[in-house]
Amino acid sequence: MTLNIRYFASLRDEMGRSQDALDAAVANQVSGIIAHLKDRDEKGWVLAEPFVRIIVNGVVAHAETPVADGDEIAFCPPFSGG
Amino acid sequence: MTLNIRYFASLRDEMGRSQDALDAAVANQVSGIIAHLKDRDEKGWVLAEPFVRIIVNGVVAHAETPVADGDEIAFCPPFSGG
Amino acid sequence: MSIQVRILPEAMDPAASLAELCGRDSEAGAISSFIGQVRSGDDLIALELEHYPGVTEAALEGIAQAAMQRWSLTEARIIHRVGRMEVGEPIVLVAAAAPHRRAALAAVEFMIDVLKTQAPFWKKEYTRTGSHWIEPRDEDHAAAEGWLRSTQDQAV
Amino acid sequence: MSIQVRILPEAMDPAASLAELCGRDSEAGAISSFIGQVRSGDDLIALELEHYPGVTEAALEGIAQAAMQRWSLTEARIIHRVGRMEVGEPIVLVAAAAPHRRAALAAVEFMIDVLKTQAPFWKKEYTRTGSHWIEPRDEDHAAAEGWLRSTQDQAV
Repeated sequence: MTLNIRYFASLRDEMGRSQDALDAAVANQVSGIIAHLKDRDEKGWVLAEPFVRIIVNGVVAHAETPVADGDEIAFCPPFSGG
Repeated sequence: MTLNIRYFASLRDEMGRSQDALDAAVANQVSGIIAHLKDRDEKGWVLAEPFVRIIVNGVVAHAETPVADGDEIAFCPPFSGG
Repeated sequence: MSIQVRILPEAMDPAASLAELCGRDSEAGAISSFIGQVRSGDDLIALELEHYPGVTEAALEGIAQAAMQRWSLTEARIIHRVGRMEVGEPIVLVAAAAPHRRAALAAVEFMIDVLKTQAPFWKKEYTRTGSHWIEPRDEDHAAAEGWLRSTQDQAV
Repeated sequence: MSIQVRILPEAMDPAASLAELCGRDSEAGAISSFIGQVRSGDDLIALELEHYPGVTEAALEGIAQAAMQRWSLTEARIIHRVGRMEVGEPIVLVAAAAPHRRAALAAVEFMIDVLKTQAPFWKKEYTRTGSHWIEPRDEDHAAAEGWLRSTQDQAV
């Protein structure tokens, strides 16, 4: 009954950890997860910054994307490959 | 006292040889060389075809380009490299 | 038609990978490639590349597939380093083989442009005074958007 | 800044030549290349490439120099086979190294486009039924003219 949260690159540095396991009951949308983490974590506000990309189970997601038990929700700063 | 004439690729095939040595007195312009070869050679007309590129001493030339003793005048079909 | 996508945690040899594409497919008259390597400057000591295992590979696969669909290619290949790299070390190889040159050239430009901002990689620069994460440049965003606007391709 | 131009009467190894450019100049963040090879089709058995010794080398040198002037490059390289080549054999390598990718990509496209119709090479196809000289295609002329109109570059 968990949501697996991952933080990458600068967001991992900001959050001070690379992942969180949240109780699946805390939210049924991405926006709910962000609200929960903002509440709970001093640095949670960075997850709501406009540059943040959210990937749910490998697919680009948005604030309204539904989340459910077992999902992996990744918070990503802008990509800079190559 | 010679003009060194070279024929490349399909023009060499047409002319049946890869070079000619002409007396430098026959012409003082590229156009004069073409006129001379048209006169003298059954196949000389191919040298006057609009697609022919003429290179004198390594530099692209035209009908009016002057030629003099020792010059190398090359008749070239369209380039197709790469 | 074949696609090869790889994430390498250790030193890569882009020329050797390109050699594999040469003389392999008699339909391919053209092979185009792009190699990115760590460039010196601003006291740079090293670069560190992070990725999102699984998701990054899928994104690269999607980019290569989009190139295959858009142009007539015989092969598309993307190999990307992750981990720490010193100045001069290769970061990425993008290559395309095609019957004709225009397709191979365009496909390579497309793949590297899109990869820069649309695949989950993050780049950290280490200098003598510290380290910092790299933000993509505006022109990189513009380059990717130029391609994507015309097709709705989405890498991730 | 360096230019290398070569005409090779014997088999060439384009990937090995490209390997020489990798990791060599710490200012070069981008290396782009194009390899042309003999493509099968129309009963093709072999290709024969003829050139104008001395003049062709100078033309290639001029094309590489024009690319160096037009873009910010650290290296430009053109290696071209002459003689007889079987299907699958490499014909030409064009490569450019540059601080930034846009310059390297554009310079390679420029050099191969201009080379096709502006350097003295002639191509003969051998098929099962005979042989014939190849005329450049209209689109090859158009590609070269597109570049040359904007700069008055003239290879020969």
